[in-house]
Amino acid sequence: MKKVFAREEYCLGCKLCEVYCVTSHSRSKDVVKAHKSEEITPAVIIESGENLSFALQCRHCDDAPCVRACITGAMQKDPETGIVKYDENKCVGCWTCIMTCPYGAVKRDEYNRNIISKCDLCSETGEPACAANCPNNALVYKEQEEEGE
Amino acid sequence: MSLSLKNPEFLIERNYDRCINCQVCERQCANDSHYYDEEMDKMLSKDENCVNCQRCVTLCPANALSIRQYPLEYRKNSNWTGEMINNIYKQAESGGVLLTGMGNPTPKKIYWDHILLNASQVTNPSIDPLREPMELKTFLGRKPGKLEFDENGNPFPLPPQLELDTPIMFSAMSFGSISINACRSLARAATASGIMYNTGEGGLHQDLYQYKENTIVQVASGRFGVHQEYLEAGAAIEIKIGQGAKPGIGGHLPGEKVGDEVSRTRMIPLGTDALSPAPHHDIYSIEDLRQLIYALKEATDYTKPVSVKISAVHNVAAIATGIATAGADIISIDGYRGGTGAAPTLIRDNVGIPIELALAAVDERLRREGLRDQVSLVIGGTIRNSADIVKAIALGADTVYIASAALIAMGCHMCQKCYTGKCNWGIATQQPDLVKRLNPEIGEERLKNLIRGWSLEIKEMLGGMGINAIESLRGNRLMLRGIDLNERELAVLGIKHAGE
Amino acid sequence: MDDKIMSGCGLSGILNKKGKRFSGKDIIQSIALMHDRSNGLGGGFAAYGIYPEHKEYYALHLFYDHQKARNKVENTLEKYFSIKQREEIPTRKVKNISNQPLIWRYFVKPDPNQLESRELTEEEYVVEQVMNVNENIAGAYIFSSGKNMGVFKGVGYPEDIADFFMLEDYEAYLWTAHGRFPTNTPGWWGGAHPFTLLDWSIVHNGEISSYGANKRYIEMHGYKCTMMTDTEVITYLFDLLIRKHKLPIEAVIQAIASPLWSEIERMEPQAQNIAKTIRTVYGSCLLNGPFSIILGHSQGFIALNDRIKLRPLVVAEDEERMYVASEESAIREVCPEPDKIWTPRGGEAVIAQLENAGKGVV
Amino acid sequence: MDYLIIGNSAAGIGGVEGIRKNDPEGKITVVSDEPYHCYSRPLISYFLSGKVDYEKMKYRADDFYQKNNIETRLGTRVRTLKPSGKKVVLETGEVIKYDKLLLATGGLPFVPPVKGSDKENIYTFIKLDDAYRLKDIVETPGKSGSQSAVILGAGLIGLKVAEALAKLGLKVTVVELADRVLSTILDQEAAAIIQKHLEDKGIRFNLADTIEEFAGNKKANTARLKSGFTLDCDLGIVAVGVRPNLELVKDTPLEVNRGILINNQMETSIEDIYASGDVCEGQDMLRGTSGVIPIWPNAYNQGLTAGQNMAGADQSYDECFARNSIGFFGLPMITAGIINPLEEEIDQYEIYRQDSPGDNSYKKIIIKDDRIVGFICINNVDRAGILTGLIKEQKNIADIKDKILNADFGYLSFSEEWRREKLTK
Repeated sequence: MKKVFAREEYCLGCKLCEVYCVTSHSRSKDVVKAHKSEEITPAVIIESGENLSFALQCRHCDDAPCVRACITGAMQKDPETGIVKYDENKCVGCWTCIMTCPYGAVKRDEYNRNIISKCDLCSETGEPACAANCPNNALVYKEQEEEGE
Repeated sequence: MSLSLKNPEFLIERNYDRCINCQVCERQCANDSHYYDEEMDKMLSKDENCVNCQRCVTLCPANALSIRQYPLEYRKNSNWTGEMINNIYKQAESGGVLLTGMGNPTPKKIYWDHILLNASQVTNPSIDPLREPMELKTFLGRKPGKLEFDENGNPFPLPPQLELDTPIMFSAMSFGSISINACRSLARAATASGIMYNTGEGGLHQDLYQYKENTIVQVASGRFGVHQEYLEAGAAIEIKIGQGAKPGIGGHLPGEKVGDEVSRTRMIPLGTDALSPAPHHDIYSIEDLRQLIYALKEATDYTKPVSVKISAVHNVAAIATGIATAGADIISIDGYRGGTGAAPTLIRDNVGIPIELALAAVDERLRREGLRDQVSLVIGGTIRNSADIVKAIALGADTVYIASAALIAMGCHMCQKCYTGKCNWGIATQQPDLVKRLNPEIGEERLKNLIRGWSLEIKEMLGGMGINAIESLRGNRLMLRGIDLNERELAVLGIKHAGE
Repeated sequence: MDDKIMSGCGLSGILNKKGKRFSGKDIIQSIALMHDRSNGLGGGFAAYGIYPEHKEYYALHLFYDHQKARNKVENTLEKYFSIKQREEIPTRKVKNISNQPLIWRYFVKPDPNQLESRELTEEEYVVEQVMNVNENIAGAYIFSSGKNMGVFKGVGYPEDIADFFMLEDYEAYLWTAHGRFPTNTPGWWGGAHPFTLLDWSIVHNGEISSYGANKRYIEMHGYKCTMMTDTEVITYLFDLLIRKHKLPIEAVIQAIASPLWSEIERMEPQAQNIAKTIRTVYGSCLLNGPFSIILGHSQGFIALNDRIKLRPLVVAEDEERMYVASEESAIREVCPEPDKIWTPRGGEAVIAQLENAGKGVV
Repeated sequence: MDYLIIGNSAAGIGGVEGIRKNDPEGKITVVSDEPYHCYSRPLISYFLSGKVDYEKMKYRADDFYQKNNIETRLGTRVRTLKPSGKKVVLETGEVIKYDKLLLATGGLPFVPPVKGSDKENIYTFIKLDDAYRLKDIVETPGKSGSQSAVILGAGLIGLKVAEALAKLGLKVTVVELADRVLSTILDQEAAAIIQKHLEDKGIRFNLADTIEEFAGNKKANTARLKSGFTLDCDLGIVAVGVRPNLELVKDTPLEVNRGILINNQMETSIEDIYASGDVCEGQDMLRGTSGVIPIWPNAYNQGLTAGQNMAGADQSYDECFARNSIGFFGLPMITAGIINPLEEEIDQYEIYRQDSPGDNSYKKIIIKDDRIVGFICINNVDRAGILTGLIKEQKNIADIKDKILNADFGYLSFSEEWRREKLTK
C-alpha cells in the first residue's frame, strides 16, 4: 500500500507537515481558522535533533499491533485501503495503542479529550496533506518498498 | 563604537490576524529575524537581521508575512542617495571592502530590451513547433573551415565536440560558493536535459564524477582541486581568466565556507580562505595562454575541447581573436551585469562592458578574421529569459551560459547575501542544515523545467521566424531590430533600427 | 546595409542529357504557362551550350546604366583580360519591355601576366574581377560570367524577356527559366533571375529565412553580397562548397538542405557520421525556409527543395530530356506524356546530368 | 471444517478473526454463557461510572457475526466437553460437533475465604453483569451519596472499580494485603504516586491489611480488618484477582496447571483443541516461565493465533509478557515486563529512573544484558510503545542507553541504519 515515508536527509524540521495535518483534519480546511478556532492535534510526530529531523506518521502496519491490542475495537485496519483508522466515538483514551505502537506514532489528543490522534493518510485529495505540502519532498507518499529493496 | 549608524534595510510585516504561531518562520531563518515570545504568546521580528530572502514569506502557511523596504527616507539628494550613505556607514564601521552577491543591480542599459525579433508574415510561412520538427541541437568545439573526405568518402574526424540538445548551459559555479545539493541539481538537470554544467573553480566532488558527459571542468588561477583525474572527469575543460562580476580579480571563498568536503575537494586546509590570484601566474601573455591550452589538451590526449572564459572588457574583440588563434576551441565571454556568488560591490558595478555589445563585437571580429566558423562562442551574464537567448544567438553566439537564472530556478531570491554563507535557500551555503533545504531532486526538476520551458519558447520564436534549426539563427542579425538605440549602438550591434 | 529583397516565383528547366542543343522555344512555352506565378517584375533564362565558337572564353554579360560605366568597365576588362570579342547583345523591341539598360557581352580570357602575379586559379581570378566590377563600378553589373553559357534576364514577364532577347534563335542543351513575383519593386534588371557566378546559375523560388546567417557566413569566405537576394547567397554557397571546398555534390546537398536530426539518428552508422559531420561543420550553410531551386551548370542541373518542402517542385524524364518545373502543367505543356514524372521529397536533390559528363563538379 | 469457539470476549473474537483470515468458508459457532454482543471487558468500570453506554461497550460492530458468518449461542452455557467425540453438549441439550475447538472461557474472580463474603451486598467485578448489578444499586436515587464502599484488593480491577465508585460519589476505601497499590505492575515509587493521586481524589487506603469479615445480617454493614480497624460497608467488592475458568475441562484429560497448558501455537495437549486468553497458561518471554497473563491484548493475540492455526496456518505467538496501560482520574500509566526484579538478582539489572514529583511523572526503565526488560511510565506515556517494541525485539541498546530517559527519545536516538530499517519499509 501507499504510505508516507520520511527522508531525513531532506527534512528541514520546519514542521509545516504539522500545520497542514491540522488543516487537513479541520472542518474549515483553512490554515488560519484551523489553528485559531479549532482544536486539532496533528497526527505527525516530528523528531528533531541537531541537524537532523524527520516526520513520522502511523506506518499502517500490515499486522498492526495497535489494532490487535485495542480494547474497544475503535482501532481497525480497513481491509480495502489498508489504512489503520480509529473510531473517535469508540475510543476511550486507554492508551493501549500508545503502549503497543513500536513507532510511537499514536498521540494523545492535546486538548484533553480522551481520544487519540493518529495519521489516517487523509488522501482524499490524492496525497496526504503532510506529504503534499512538504516543501522539500522530505515526505513522500509512495508504495511500500519490498523487502530487500 | 557602540552605536551603529546602519539602519535596517527591511521591515518585516506580520499580519497577526493570520499568524498561527507555528514558528515555521523562526525555524527557517538562518539570520534569526523571527522569534517566539512566550510571555506575549506572539511571534516577533528583528528587522535588522532580515536580508529579504523571502524564505519565511514563501514558507509561511498562513500568508501572514510580508517584507518591505525599510521606510528610511534621507533628505532627497541625487548625489548622496540612501545607498551611497549607507555604504559609507558600513565602511566607516568596518574599514573593509564593500561585498555583495549576485550580478549588477544598477540601472544601466540592458541592450536585450532594446532589441526586437522578427516573425514571418505571408512571404514565407512561420513554422508551428507543435506540429513540425524544430531543431536546437548545437555543437561546441573547434571545426575545420572546410570539410575534407578520405578516399572512402568518409569525412576526416572532427576535433572533439560538445553536443547540446538545446543552446543553454549552466555557467560556472563552484562547489564552495554553492552547496553540494545545488551542484547535484545542476549536474543532474544538465544530464537529463542534454546540456552542460560547469564545475567552476572549486574542483569536483566525488559524487559528481558520474555526470562526466555533461560536465565542463574549470581551471582557474587558484588551480583548486585540479588534477589529472579532475581534468578527465569532464567533457570539456574551461580555463577561467575572468568572470563578469569581477573582471580583473580572482574568486574569493571565505574560510567559513571551507568545510570538510569543500576542503577535500579543493585540496586546501579546512577553514582557510580560498583566494584565487587575480591573474593566472603562468599566463602573462597570449602565448602563455596558448601553452596552457595545449598543456591541457596534451594532458587529456586531445579528447576534450578547451574553452577560455573571459570577462567582457573594453578590447574584448581583439582578446577573443587572440584566444581563438591561441588554440581555444570555445570562447566564453561573461558580461558585466552577470554574477553569482560574492564580489566586491564597486568592481561588480563598474568594471566591464555589457555582454550584448561584447558579443556583437567579438562575433563581427571573428568573422572578419575568418575564424568564426572554426571556434565556438558562448556568452553569459544576465540571460534572463528565452528571448535573450534568441537575441544572443542571432547576434552571433553559439550558445549561452546561465547562472543567475539557474539559481533562481532552484529557489534563489536574489537577496545578494551569498558572501555570508547563510543562504536560507540551501544554495550559496555550506551549513549542513541549510544545504539540506535544497533537495536535489527538486532542484533538478525545477532546472529541467526551466530548460524545457525556455527551449519550447526558443522553438516558438524560431518557428515564428520561419526557421526550423537553430544554426539558421546563429549570427542572423537580420532577425533583429533595435529600438531606442543611437547610431553607434546600432553599428556596434550590427543591427538596423526598427522600421528600417 | 540594405534590406534583402523578398520574392515568390515560378521556375522551369529542361536538359538534353545527350548534350543535343535545342532552341529556346520549349522553355519559353513552359515558363509562359506559369505566367501567374510572376508579376512582370522579373524574368530570365540561363542557356548552356550557346557559344560553342567561344567556348574557351568567359562570356561576360553586362548591364550598363550609362556609357560612363561602360567605359570604366571596358578599361578594367582591358587591363585584366584579353578580350576576344565585344558586342551589344541583340534585342528586339517588345511592347511590354521598357527602360532597358545597355546590354553588352564580352568573350574574354584572363590576362596571363596579371593572372600569374595574382597567384590565383583562373576561376578565382575571374570571380574576383566580377566581384570587383559589381561592387566598385557604379552603374555596371556583370550578370553572367561562365563559359559557353549565358544568362538573359530583365524586368518583365519571362516570355516577354525571351522575346526581347530573341531566345528562340539560341540553341542550348540546358535551359532554365524564371518568372519573378517580388514583393517590392526594385525595377532593376540585375535583380532578375537567374543569378550566376562562372558556370553556376540559380533560379530560385523561395524565401530563405536563414538569409542573414547564410550571408554573414558566405561573406566571411570572401564573397560580397551586393544584390541582397537569397538567390545570390545560394549561388555563392554552391560556389564555395563545390568549387572552393570541393565537396562531393551529395555533401553539398546535405549541407544546404540538411536532413533532420531525427532522420540522421535513423541512418546507418557511416551515413550518420557523414551527415552529422556535415551539419556540424556547415550548419551556417543550411538554407532554412521555403525554397525550390534549380542550379544549372555546364554538366546539367540540380533541383532541390527545402527539407520540409514548403515550395512546389516537379521533375519528369522523357527519352533524352529531363524536365523540372514549379508546376506539373509547365512540364506537360511541352512534354504531354513523359516517361516518368514525380515530386521529389523535401531535401531530396534531383541531379540531372549529361550522359558524358566528365569534367566538372559531378 | 466446523469450528467451535467457547467464549465471546477478546480471545474468542481473536479466534473468529484468525479463522476468517485463512478460511472464509468454514462454519464457526460461538458459544458464550453471557447473553451480550461481544463487549469490551476492560470498559465495565467506565460503564459503571457512566462514561460509556452499552453501545460503546461493543467490541465489534453490530453486524460482526453476520458479516463473518458466525452462528452464535449466546447466553448459553456449555454443560459438557467431550474431546473423544469431538463435541460439546450445551445446557439446552444441543450437541455441537466440532473439527477444531477453541477454549476461550476466560477467568473467574478469585474469592478468598473471607468471612461474610457471601453476603448480599458483597460483589465481584469482572463481567458486564457485575457492572449492571452495581450500577443498579448505586444509581438508586438518594442513596449513592451516603454509601460507603469497601474494596478488597488494590490491583487493576480493584482500583478501576474504586475510581468508578468514587466518581459516582461513594466513599471508597481500598484494603490491600500488600504494602502498596498495583504491586504486580508498579514499584514503590510509582505506587506511591498513584496512591497519592487516588487519595487526592478521595479514595482511602488500608495497605498491608486485609478484611477478616464482612459483618452484618443478610447484608454486610461493616468490614472488619485484620489490623482491628472497622470500615462502614454499604457495599463490598472482592477484587483480589482472577483465576482461569477451568470448569469445562476439569473432567477431561486436557493438561492443566494453573491454567490450560498451551504451546506458542496455542495448541493444548489434545489435538484440535486450542486455548487462548485468561483460561490458559503460556510462556512468559521475559521470565522464561509459564504463567497466566490475564491481559486483553494478550488474549486477543492468542485467540488470533489460535484461530489462524485452526484454519491451517502455522503461526506462533511468542511475545507474551505483562503490559498494561491504565489510568486513574486522568493520570495515565503504562507498564510492561519485569518491574520488580527479585532482590537476589538485582545486580543483573540496570535501572534508569527519572521522576518529577511536581507533575506526577515518573519513568523507570529496567535493563538486563543491555536489553530492556521492563518499564514504568507514569503521566508521560507518550511513545511508550517504542519501549514495548524494544522489549519485544530484545534489541541491544548498549550504545543508546544514555539517551533512554531523554524527553525526545525516539528513532533519532538510534543509529541511522536501524532507523532506516524500521522506517523505510
